[in-house]
Amino acid sequence: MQPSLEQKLWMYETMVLSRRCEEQIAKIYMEGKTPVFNMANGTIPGEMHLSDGQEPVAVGVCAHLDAEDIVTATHRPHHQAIAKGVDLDRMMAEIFGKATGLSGGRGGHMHLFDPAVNFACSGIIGQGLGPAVGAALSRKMQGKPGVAVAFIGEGATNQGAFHEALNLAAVWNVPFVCVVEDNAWGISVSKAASTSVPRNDVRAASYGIPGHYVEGNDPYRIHEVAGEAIARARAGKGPSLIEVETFRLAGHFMGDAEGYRPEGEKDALFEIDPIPRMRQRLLDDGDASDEQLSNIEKKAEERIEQAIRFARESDEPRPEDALTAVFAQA
Amino acid sequence: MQPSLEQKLWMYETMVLSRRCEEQIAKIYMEGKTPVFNMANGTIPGEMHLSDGQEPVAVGVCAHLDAEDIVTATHRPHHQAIAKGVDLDRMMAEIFGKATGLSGGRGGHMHLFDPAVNFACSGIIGQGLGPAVGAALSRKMQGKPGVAVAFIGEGATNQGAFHEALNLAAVWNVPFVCVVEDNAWGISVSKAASTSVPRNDVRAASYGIPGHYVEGNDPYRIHEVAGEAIARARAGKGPSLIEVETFRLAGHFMGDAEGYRPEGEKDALFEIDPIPRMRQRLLDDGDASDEQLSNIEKKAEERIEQAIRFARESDEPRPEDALTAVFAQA
Amino acid sequence: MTQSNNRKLTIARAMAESVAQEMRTDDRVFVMGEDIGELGGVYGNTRGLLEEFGKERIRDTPISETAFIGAAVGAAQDGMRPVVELMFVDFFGVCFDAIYNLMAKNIYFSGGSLKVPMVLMTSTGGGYSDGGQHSQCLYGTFAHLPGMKVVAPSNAYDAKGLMTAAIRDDSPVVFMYHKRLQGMGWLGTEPGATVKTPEESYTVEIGKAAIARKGSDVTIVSLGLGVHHALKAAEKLSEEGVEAEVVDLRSLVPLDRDTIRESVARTGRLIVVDEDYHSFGVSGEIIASVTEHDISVLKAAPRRVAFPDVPIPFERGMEQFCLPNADKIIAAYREIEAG
Amino acid sequence: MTQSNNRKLTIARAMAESVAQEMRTDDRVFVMGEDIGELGGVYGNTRGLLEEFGKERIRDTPISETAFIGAAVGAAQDGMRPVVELMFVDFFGVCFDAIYNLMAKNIYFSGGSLKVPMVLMTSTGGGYSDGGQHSQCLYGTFAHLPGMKVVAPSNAYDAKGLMTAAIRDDSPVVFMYHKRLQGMGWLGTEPGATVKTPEESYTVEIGKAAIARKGSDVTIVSLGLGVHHALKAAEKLSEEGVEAEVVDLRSLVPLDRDTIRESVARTGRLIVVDEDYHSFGVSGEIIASVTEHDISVLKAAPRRVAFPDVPIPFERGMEQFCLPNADKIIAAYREIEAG
Ligand SMILES: Cc1ncc(C[n+]2csc(CCOP(=O)(O)OP(=O)(O)O)c2C)c(N)n1
Ligand SMILES: Cc1ncc(C[n+]2csc(CCOP(=O)(O)OP(=O)(O)O)c2C)c(N)n1
Ligand SMILES: [Mg+2]
Ligand SMILES: [Mg+2]
Repeated sequence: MQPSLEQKLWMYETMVLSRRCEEQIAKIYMEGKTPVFNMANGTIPGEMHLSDGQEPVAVGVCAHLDAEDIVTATHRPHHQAIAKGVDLDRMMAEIFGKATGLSGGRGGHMHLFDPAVNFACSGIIGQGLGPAVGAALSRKMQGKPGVAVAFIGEGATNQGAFHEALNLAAVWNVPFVCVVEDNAWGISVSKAASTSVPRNDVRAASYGIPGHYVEGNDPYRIHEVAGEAIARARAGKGPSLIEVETFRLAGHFMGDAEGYRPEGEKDALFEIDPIPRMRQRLLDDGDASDEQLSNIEKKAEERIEQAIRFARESDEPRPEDALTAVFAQA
Repeated sequence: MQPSLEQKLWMYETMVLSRRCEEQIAKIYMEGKTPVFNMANGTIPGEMHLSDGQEPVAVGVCAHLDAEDIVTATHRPHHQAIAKGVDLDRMMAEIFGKATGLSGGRGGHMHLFDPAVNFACSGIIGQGLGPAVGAALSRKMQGKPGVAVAFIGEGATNQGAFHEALNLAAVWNVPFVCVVEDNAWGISVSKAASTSVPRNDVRAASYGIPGHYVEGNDPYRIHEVAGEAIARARAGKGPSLIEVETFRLAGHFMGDAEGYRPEGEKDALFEIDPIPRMRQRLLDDGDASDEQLSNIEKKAEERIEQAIRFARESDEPRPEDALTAVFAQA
Repeated sequence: MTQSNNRKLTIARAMAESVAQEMRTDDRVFVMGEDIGELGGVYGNTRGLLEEFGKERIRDTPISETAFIGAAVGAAQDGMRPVVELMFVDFFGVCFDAIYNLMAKNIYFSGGSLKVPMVLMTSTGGGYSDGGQHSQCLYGTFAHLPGMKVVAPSNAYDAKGLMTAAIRDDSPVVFMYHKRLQGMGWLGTEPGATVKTPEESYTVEIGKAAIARKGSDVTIVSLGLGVHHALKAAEKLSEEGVEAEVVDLRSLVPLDRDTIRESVARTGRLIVVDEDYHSFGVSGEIIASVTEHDISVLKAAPRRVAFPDVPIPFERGMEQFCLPNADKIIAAYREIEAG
Repeated sequence: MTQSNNRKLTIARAMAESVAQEMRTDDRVFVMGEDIGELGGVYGNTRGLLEEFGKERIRDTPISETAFIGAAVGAAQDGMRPVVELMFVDFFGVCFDAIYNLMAKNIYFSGGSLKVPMVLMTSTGGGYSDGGQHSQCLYGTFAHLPGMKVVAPSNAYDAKGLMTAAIRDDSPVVFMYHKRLQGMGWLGTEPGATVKTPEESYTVEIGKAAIARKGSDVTIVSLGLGVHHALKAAEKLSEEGVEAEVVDLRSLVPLDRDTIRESVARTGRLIVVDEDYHSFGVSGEIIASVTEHDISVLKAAPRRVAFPDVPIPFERGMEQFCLPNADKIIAAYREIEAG
């Protein structure tokens, strides 16, 4: 089943929004880091993991989610955060380390939390799986609606937490979906060098749950498969595992020389960038006019600019506030 | 393929040896613990996990192993230790906490190490898997013969270490076999309540390796399946996963009231105790005479008595030696 | 005072009673862990709960500590109030990421926009020959890492009140109970831990030490089982006219440095008793907390009676050689006296 | 002295050189970890090894720390000498069982019949806005648990010599290198860490502190990056005639208490500088080690400059507010002076 027209346009818009976000961050990240690149310096210091290329996964899945649904994301969280509806201004401010950021600068880009839309992420591989299962359990116990989706990378499927969480979710039959973004690399280590099976969908059989593999980084197909799994979870029929073939157009983090990639890999990937492809498809299918899409693109650009403006203009946190918010406020 | 006659007799003898060992330990364990049962007291203090009923797994697998092969065992290690050829006197002395014990009383029954036969065990669920994979890797890198077998319980298959180790062994194609003793219980939690699939052999597919399930706690069938897997590992064809249906005739540990067992379960198990069954089979198949078997049984009893004598007569360690052997001797 | 308030409880029963009372009044409270259902917890602290609350709210788990402790965090963030058990603290190594990088840090990472109201209860301590992977205290390990409160009661009254406070706390609390204080028949127990415990619900404030015994000549600081060693040592010392003050920390995080400093300021002498490993742990922290504050109050060098820096041996004599006890505390006092 | 001995190396290159030299002479030595092959290690300490030794001996691993650290223990017990990398020390929570309950204890559990000759190298430290799961030191966490040696060099000379000693050691050694000392271009580095490093192989004894600077007025004890903060503070104090002695611990386990005590006995004043969390860690242990030994040597209360007990914040100003630096050390000295 194809997404509705509305969903398609939302997906395109969200992919573009995410891409513009990453492009702007990539640019701003370099402010203060030339001529000498030092991760500690600049407007945005620290590690920076961009999601360029992986947008179809985020939008194909999140098209089925509402604010009340739960998402746990990884060290590469921007596309998922945007697709889940995280407050863009406060997210950007957090990435900049501003007082107006989602956590007032305490978290940074790997620790984006927006409870209003039940979004969380973390920097440890596989760490989000347990909490997603727990949130799903919470909904089941409370009799409240809501599905929990844990996004992970293909490299994370070899971490113990993956196995434990899927087993637990299956044993407890909670509304949980694990979505694996298979971008073929875990930093410099290829999937083939780290994973004993070519595709992780086969691992679903270890938990007696449905497993799916989606080829081609195709947003419509992702949308379809995720839709089934999420509907299944909502219907109380338990968890699913979905692996999606995707790719990253960026380095693992900014500053990555990517010497580990085979020659030509990167160029070939840019040829199949999912965003121009989806644009063309919308046109080919008569789903949207060039003008409509240009409008969407312009709006996305403006939205990101606004978020950046918000972030830039916000104050830095008071240094001594580092000592606050360790424990919950009374 | 059936075991050879010699193997059959070794298997029977070893099963009996193991059972006599457990029976004697069970008795001695209660010395000093009546009228008030206090785990801290008596000739053998601490936790005590007995293996009664699970002997077929140990002997069916270890019949294929030599001293140079590696075994890592669990908190319930006696049957495996005996089948692997661990020095029985020093093992018993360790269980008693004597200076002559395998580790001079530092380890106790969950920490039996006999490097002469490459045997180790530990008290944390799943902990032996990584070391077994590493020992297998070591042999492969050194071009030395040897297969590494990790024994675990069915409850351990839901621990992250299980997943990580099997994946790693498969990716590196090392001579490793994981043997799961499925006794249906992890303390008081049933397999059905903890494990999302009825049988763990299906989980082998997650690692692209062969998976086997052996029903009926049948030593011959275990011998056959383990033989194939071990031969495969020796031939450089990589790891396997074997789950064996077995049962424990004892409590989880001594002192366990076993209130969690359904009524009648225990009685039914004693009906199918593998040791009398194997005895009958040897007789029925004309593999041995009653006298031969009685002789074996008598010898086993004497061997255990000797080990117990050795343990009883050995000195206690000097208390201050607790401070030694933290680091390797120069 | 009603008669019920004269009733003595074991720590195990006090913990279970607190959890039951909170579960009755708050639907969000539930319990997860290995063997906490049918079995009632290996150390008895969930006994009776399954019968009253059923399998949904008293959940036996697979042996998957990373998953179920992570799940507790997720449930806590989603509005539940899980009480989750790590059967032995020694097992923390298989799931410490879920504990110290997730449970302990998510409030901070979220800038306070999340609450993580959960209790992680875990058994500690040796002395019954359970070997080096089942006998540790690891107090220092948990107390060192920021973001989690850490309590360790020495008696049933405190156990009940601290548990109730912990369940009601919006921050994660690690509740470390000592096996030798639980009152389990099969393990033997320190009688001093089984004390009068009111039936009605009450809280003991997390972060306040107690003066378990008043004294003027030396301050003995400890927690859990160590408090009872200290009290015994104090009784003996008293026979020779030396009055020891015993400080029961009750909580490591927050650490009640004021009470410790105030006591040492009065006594001028300090002994720290800790069943956890000697170096880089609780004993060093207590001594440093006193000396960095005001070195002039000390009439003699402080002493510690802690577990030496070796894995815990199985054999009884070896283990006892390593464990703190009243005699060692008295010996430490003799050293102080000798200057 | 040959010319080569005037060559300066970064710590990253010194580590890689030591490993390469040991690998050339000992077939049993090999390296495992995430991204240690083609990439040469995120922090450069295995650069060049894949090219020389190939994929068998320089093994990239899956993201399976429990399995591959456990595997290193198994291989070490079987006669190999693995050097295994935990990319960031912050990740220890996913695999600490393999580290502290297995690697650290198997020699003891075996009564010394096993050797566990392995090195666990891991990056530590913050100061570059990598957030609370990628910036910790956790020195105290590792040093608290018995059975593993723990080293943390402050410069390339020591790094090479300690690495060689670690590889040759039959006991497990945790090698904690500080990211801000590695000499990675993209991270900026403390220039003082890049020092003359002989080409030939040599060892630095594990368990011996170094006097990084002689002085008579105050002893500043630190390790890793903290040593450089201490040296800078000492330079400034020197301008006003105060001569600080700087003790570079180099090793936490064994801890060279003699050198610390001897120095404080001479200076009478103590400041401990530690990038790890304040409470229940290194700083408390150093202070306790001095005061329990002989309280009379101290002319003033000891001070510590450590990371406060909060998760590490991302934002630069907040993080710097928390981190030790030379100014804070000088401020601590002022407090000592003020009494
Ligand atoms: C437990 C743990 N181990 C290692 C790392 C370091 N690390 C960060 S990202 C990464 C690769 C992750 O690969 P994958 O899961 O495929 O996600 P991707 O980066 O491709 O999105 C690694 C190894 C970590 N953060 N946590
Ligand atoms: C990581 C860890 N979690 C929990 C335990 C406590 N524990 C000891 S044995 C056991 C049950 C193990 O079940 P199984 O693996 O089936 O082995 P069995 O006891 O049946 O032989 C548990 C939960 C442990 N030792 N280690
Ligand atoms: Mg990837
Ligand atoms: Mg079992």
